Amino acid sequence: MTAALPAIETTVRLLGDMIRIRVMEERCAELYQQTKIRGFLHLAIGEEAVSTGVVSRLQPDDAVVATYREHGHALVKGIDAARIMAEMYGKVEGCSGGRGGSMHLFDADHRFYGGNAIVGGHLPLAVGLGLADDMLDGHRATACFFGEGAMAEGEFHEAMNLAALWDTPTLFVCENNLYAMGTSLESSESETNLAVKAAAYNLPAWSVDGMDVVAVAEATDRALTSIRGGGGPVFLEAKTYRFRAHSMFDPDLYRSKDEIERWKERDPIVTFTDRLIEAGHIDAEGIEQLWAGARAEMDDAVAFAEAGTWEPVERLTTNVYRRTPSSGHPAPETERGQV
Amino acid sequence: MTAALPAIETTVRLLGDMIRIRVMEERCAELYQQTKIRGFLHLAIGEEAVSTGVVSRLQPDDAVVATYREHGHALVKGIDAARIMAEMYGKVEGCSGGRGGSMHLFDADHRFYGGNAIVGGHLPLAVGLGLADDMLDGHRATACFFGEGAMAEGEFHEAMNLAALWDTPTLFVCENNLYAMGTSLESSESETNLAVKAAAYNLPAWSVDGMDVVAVAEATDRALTSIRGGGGPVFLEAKTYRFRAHSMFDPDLYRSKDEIERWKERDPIVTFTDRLIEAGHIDAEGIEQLWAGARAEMDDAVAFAEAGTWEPVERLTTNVYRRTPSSGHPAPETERGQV
Amino acid sequence: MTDTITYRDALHDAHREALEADDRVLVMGEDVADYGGTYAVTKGLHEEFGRARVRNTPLSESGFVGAGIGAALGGLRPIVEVMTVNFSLLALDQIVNTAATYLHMSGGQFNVPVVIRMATGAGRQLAAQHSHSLEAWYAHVPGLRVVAPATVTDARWMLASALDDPDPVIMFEHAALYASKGELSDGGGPVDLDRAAIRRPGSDITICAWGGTLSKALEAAEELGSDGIEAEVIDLRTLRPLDDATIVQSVMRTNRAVVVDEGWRSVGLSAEISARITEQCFYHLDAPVGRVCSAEVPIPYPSHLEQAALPQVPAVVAAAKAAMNR
Amino acid sequence: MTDTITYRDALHDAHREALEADDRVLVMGEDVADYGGTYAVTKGLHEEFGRARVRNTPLSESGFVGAGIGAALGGLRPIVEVMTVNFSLLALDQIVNTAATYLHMSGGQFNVPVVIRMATGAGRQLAAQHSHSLEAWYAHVPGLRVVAPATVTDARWMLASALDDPDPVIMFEHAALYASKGELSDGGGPVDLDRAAIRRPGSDITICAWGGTLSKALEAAEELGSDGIEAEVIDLRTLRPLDDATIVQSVMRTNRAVVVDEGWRSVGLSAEISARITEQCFYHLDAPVGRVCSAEVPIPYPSHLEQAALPQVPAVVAAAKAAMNR
Ligand SMILES: Cc1ncc(C[n+]2csc(CCOP(=O)(O)OP(=O)(O)O)c2C)c(N)n1
Ligand SMILES: Cc1ncc(C[n+]2csc(CCOP(=O)(O)OP(=O)(O)O)c2C)c(N)n1
Ligand SMILES: [Mg+2]
Ligand SMILES: [Mg+2]
Repeated sequence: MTAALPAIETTVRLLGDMIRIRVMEERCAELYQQTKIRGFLHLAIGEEAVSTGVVSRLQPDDAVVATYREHGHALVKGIDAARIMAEMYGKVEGCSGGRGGSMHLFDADHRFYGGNAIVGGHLPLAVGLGLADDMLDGHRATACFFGEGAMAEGEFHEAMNLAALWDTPTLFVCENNLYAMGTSLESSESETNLAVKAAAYNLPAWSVDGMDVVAVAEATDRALTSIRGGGGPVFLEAKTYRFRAHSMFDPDLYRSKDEIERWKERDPIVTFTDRLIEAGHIDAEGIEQLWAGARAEMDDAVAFAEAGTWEPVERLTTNVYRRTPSSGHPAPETERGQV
Repeated sequence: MTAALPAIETTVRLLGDMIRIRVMEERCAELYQQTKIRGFLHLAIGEEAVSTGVVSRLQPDDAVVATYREHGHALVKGIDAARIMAEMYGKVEGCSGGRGGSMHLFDADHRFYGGNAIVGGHLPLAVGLGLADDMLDGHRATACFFGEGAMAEGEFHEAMNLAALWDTPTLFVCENNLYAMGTSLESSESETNLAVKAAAYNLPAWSVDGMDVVAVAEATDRALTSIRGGGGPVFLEAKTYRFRAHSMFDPDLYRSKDEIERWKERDPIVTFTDRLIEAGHIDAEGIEQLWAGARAEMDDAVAFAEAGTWEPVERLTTNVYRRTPSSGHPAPETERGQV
Repeated sequence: MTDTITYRDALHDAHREALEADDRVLVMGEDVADYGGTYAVTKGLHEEFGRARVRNTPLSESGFVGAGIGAALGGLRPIVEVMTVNFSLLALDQIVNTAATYLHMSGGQFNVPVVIRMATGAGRQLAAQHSHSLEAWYAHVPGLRVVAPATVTDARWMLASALDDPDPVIMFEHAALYASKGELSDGGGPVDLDRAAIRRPGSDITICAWGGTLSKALEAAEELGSDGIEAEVIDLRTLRPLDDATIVQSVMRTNRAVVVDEGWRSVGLSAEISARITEQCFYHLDAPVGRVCSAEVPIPYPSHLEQAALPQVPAVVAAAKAAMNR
Repeated sequence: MTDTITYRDALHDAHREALEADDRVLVMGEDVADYGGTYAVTKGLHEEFGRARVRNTPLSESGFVGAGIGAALGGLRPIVEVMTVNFSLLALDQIVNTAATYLHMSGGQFNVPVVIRMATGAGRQLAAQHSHSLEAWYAHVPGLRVVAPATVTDARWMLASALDDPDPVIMFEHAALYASKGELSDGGGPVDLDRAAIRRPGSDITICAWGGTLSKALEAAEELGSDGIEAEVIDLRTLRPLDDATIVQSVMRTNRAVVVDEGWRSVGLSAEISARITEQCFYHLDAPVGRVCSAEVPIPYPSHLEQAALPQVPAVVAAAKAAMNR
């Protein structure tokens, strides 16, 4: 059932990354209460094994395309926690220059293509990135994350078909947390076996326990081997659960406390911690160090974000076009709604 | 292999309807050359067994939603050939008042909901009609036709999922003629077994020989029984072929003459004629009467269309809204682009 | 007698009333049921009317909007909630190519009595993909009727009129309004969907606004008033067809106009209103029609930039004063 | 020296040249390969450049437009052909929510050098679902550059400039133009995508047109000329950002303007041009800016009704004369 443990360096790293995500996201929730972070904030607390398990197996020049619930993916891909935090504050030092916020983390250096907030809208992008890699390079892969709710969207269907037809090097990762906002899997998909659904695009598709970071990592390795071997796209369903509400606006009326508690027993960090201790990969002190390290990292990140600067209002209309038109009259200032 | 023949009345009726469609469409092609019919004209010559086989099994108050290649469906559903022909001319007497043309045949009395020219765009409509029937009535069904090319569209995916989730009384009929304009099935679908693809929506899905009108009719009966019994939507693939180009604009460069000839040997009218003669359901004279009857019907239809009237230009902006706004100034005549 | 109520509750009551009044009415959309409605408009209604009539849909905007259109064709009176205008981009094919064309293409046989509601607008730091104001696009399309309740009274009563309408009605609700409170006039009842409303009479300048910008226009008018400029504020209410008559009659009296539009400036509703006023009041205008719109930029996340991108009261005041030559 | 060529062949040559010049260029869309291109623009190119670079896509507009955007992000220079603007409704989410926002949302990190071409317009009796002119919608969106070649020379040279552009470029080709012939000026080369062009100088009135309406504007100008009215005809070429400078300079000289727009009148490009002219030339205008647009109706199938719905030369002449008080 459970996959055998990989080497200590790997397991500790996986645990450490999950802890970093957890600490960061819990910090985010506090900062939201303090109104330091605004807009939509979607936490993936409970789902850390998926982002960690997949992203940790990617090469630096592999790409990631993710949803609005992407803090963990960004962090594991290598974006500085400080720059992520500054982005959530909306500061210039943020990884998207402050323009994106929580839902739109971007980083060119780490080939992190968002942070996309239209459900399903980023899947075609991932196919295109794969097409480019295929035609220009030939060995890079793209991991594309989405929720199970996204699978009902037409853009999922179109993207899967294109990827399979064109054999793009795309790893489609469905983070099946059983709910799309308040809509349960049963009321969103006529076929609730998502790997079966995906297999109808004629590509390898399988499911994995998304609460088990090693299982996710191994499934990812297997998928990436197939992808890099020219086998075309792979679909991976990771069965997971979000412990918190959908976003900070969600009153969480649609599921029982019981259900949540039952899933919390499978907390990917707690269970993996136990397992590593049992296997002798780490001891209590080592665990405490991971948490303390993560806390320190996030303290620094928050301090960095706090110290960050606000974009001057005069720069409002930058980055609408890379090339500035040589003509065309911008609207007079007074009519542009300046405060 | 081949389905046993039903009773003589039925077989002769089926053959007769296919012949009527064939004669009508060949007449349309001539009229197009004579510039009597304009715009897009999509002929289904070769595919008559599908429209005939399915539509002939519907009840009068069942609905049909079809594509731009829908002349046959309209005819078998009971719309007067004369009103169809007048519509292709663009005359007021046409079944859509002349506003729609070949791609947009409509008829409220026969519950014929188009004639839709956005590939895949009419599938959600069919689901909605089914929902209404379910909630208001409880026994009517909707047959929705589309090509295999439409199955790559997101709207196909969304509609199938909705229908299956909601158990709508919808018969989805894929007219698989192997090409979407010039794009072959292999380059449009990663899974070319379309029933397999459709079954992934967790509904009954099967294929039928679309060149055999009896097979199509029987498959339809089976599907309708399931649908009317509350079994929810059914997907039916009818394997067929169009003998002519996609539309009158298509130079038909993408397939071989050979391939076309091979399919023509399976002409649904020729083969069914032979079979009925062999089975003693009809004799040569009877056959000739069917053709002559169809020719006479279409002669009358053309005469009706020719004698039809043109909508006065003053009525240009009618039927944009059913309710005419009580205020709001229409644009002055001179600026409205009147000739 | 008047009563204070939120815009959200007014809409909620309108929905309940509609569901009670007519069995053919159903509400469908993402998370209209268990979640309680994204903006809590439909909260609890599935318990009262059942899941068939308050129907959750999967994430499939084209599919369920199209299904709503089909259901309308089939005899129901669906209210389709598209969470926000941002996601309605995925449903535009259904709305424009189907709902808006069906009556015409079918020679008058098939009308589409569907109501499609959606939240619109920015102001809550939701960034570029969640902050569109695309009323202009919808108002461009013949066959659609486009309305925008800006007051709680309109939120309470417009829905019934929209459901009564035999044609597809698109209803825009500015997301910032849901929590707003207002007085519900007692004499409520069917709303004339063809008429703009003068929300504040004035003689010096006409300010046109709707939905989310109405309160800004009114605030600007108050400020102008204290400077001795009496602004007339028109709430367009119906964005298609536009009620030219009300606008033109006002401008004929004031000789000046400003439009406040949260949409982007170029090729937006403000342009149409400006053009219509100019066409019909050319010799009466003392100044070009002013336009206060959103900056032409995808809406940025940080509050100070977002607010800078949106039309604000000082800009309305400034535009009005410019038109007054003050 | 000049050469006569069809608009279609000019585009074809531009595509071949682009494919030859840069390995990163690929053409993708429905039936761009075996079928020969819906309008035969890409005919034969798959034989020359292979099916990877001249790539047929399934019917999935959102999917392949999005894939084109992704490919641009990944380092290619895709030319995505969306058969017609009518089907582009299915791809709007990708174009507006992704292509137009990416540079901004990413703080300037990710630009999207994609070119998205589509046929637009009516006139061939294709009825309500196949006859849209939605340039106005695209021109409303910051982050997009929108161009419309109206002449064979622009058809020949605009593509290279569009490919050179680091931002998403939407290119509208009026379907009626493909078969049109014109002279290709020898000195062709990169087109300045920011500039309108004066196609006929004149001093009495300015007529603005683009794409499919340019020839109508020119014809009307000839007719006006024979009545002693010298019309200046401006081909906008770029619909976003608009080249105000050229338009305004012209109107400052002529004091009158008419816009010819095949889009629906309400909330269309004609409104924006009218508003901009009025804003910038208010005290110089002798008449309100005239608008000759399509009737506000889904385009009907029969030729006489379709032609009645579209802007025609006599209406342009009449509008110009009205502006001249004649
Ligand atoms: C096209 C679109 N429709 C609706 C929304 C609103 N929305 C945001 S997240 C979400 C739920 C998505 O669920 P799922 O795909 O399962 O991902 P999860 O949030 O569970 O990670 C919805 C409905 C959206 N952002 N985009
Ligand atoms: C959304 C959309 N994209 C493209 C087109 C252009 N088009 C019309 S028919 C067609 C081929 C459709 O093929 P298929 O679904 O197999 O039906 P068939 O024509 O073979 O009956 C295409 C590409 C369209 N009408 N709508
Ligand atoms: Mg989910
Ligand atoms: Mg086909």
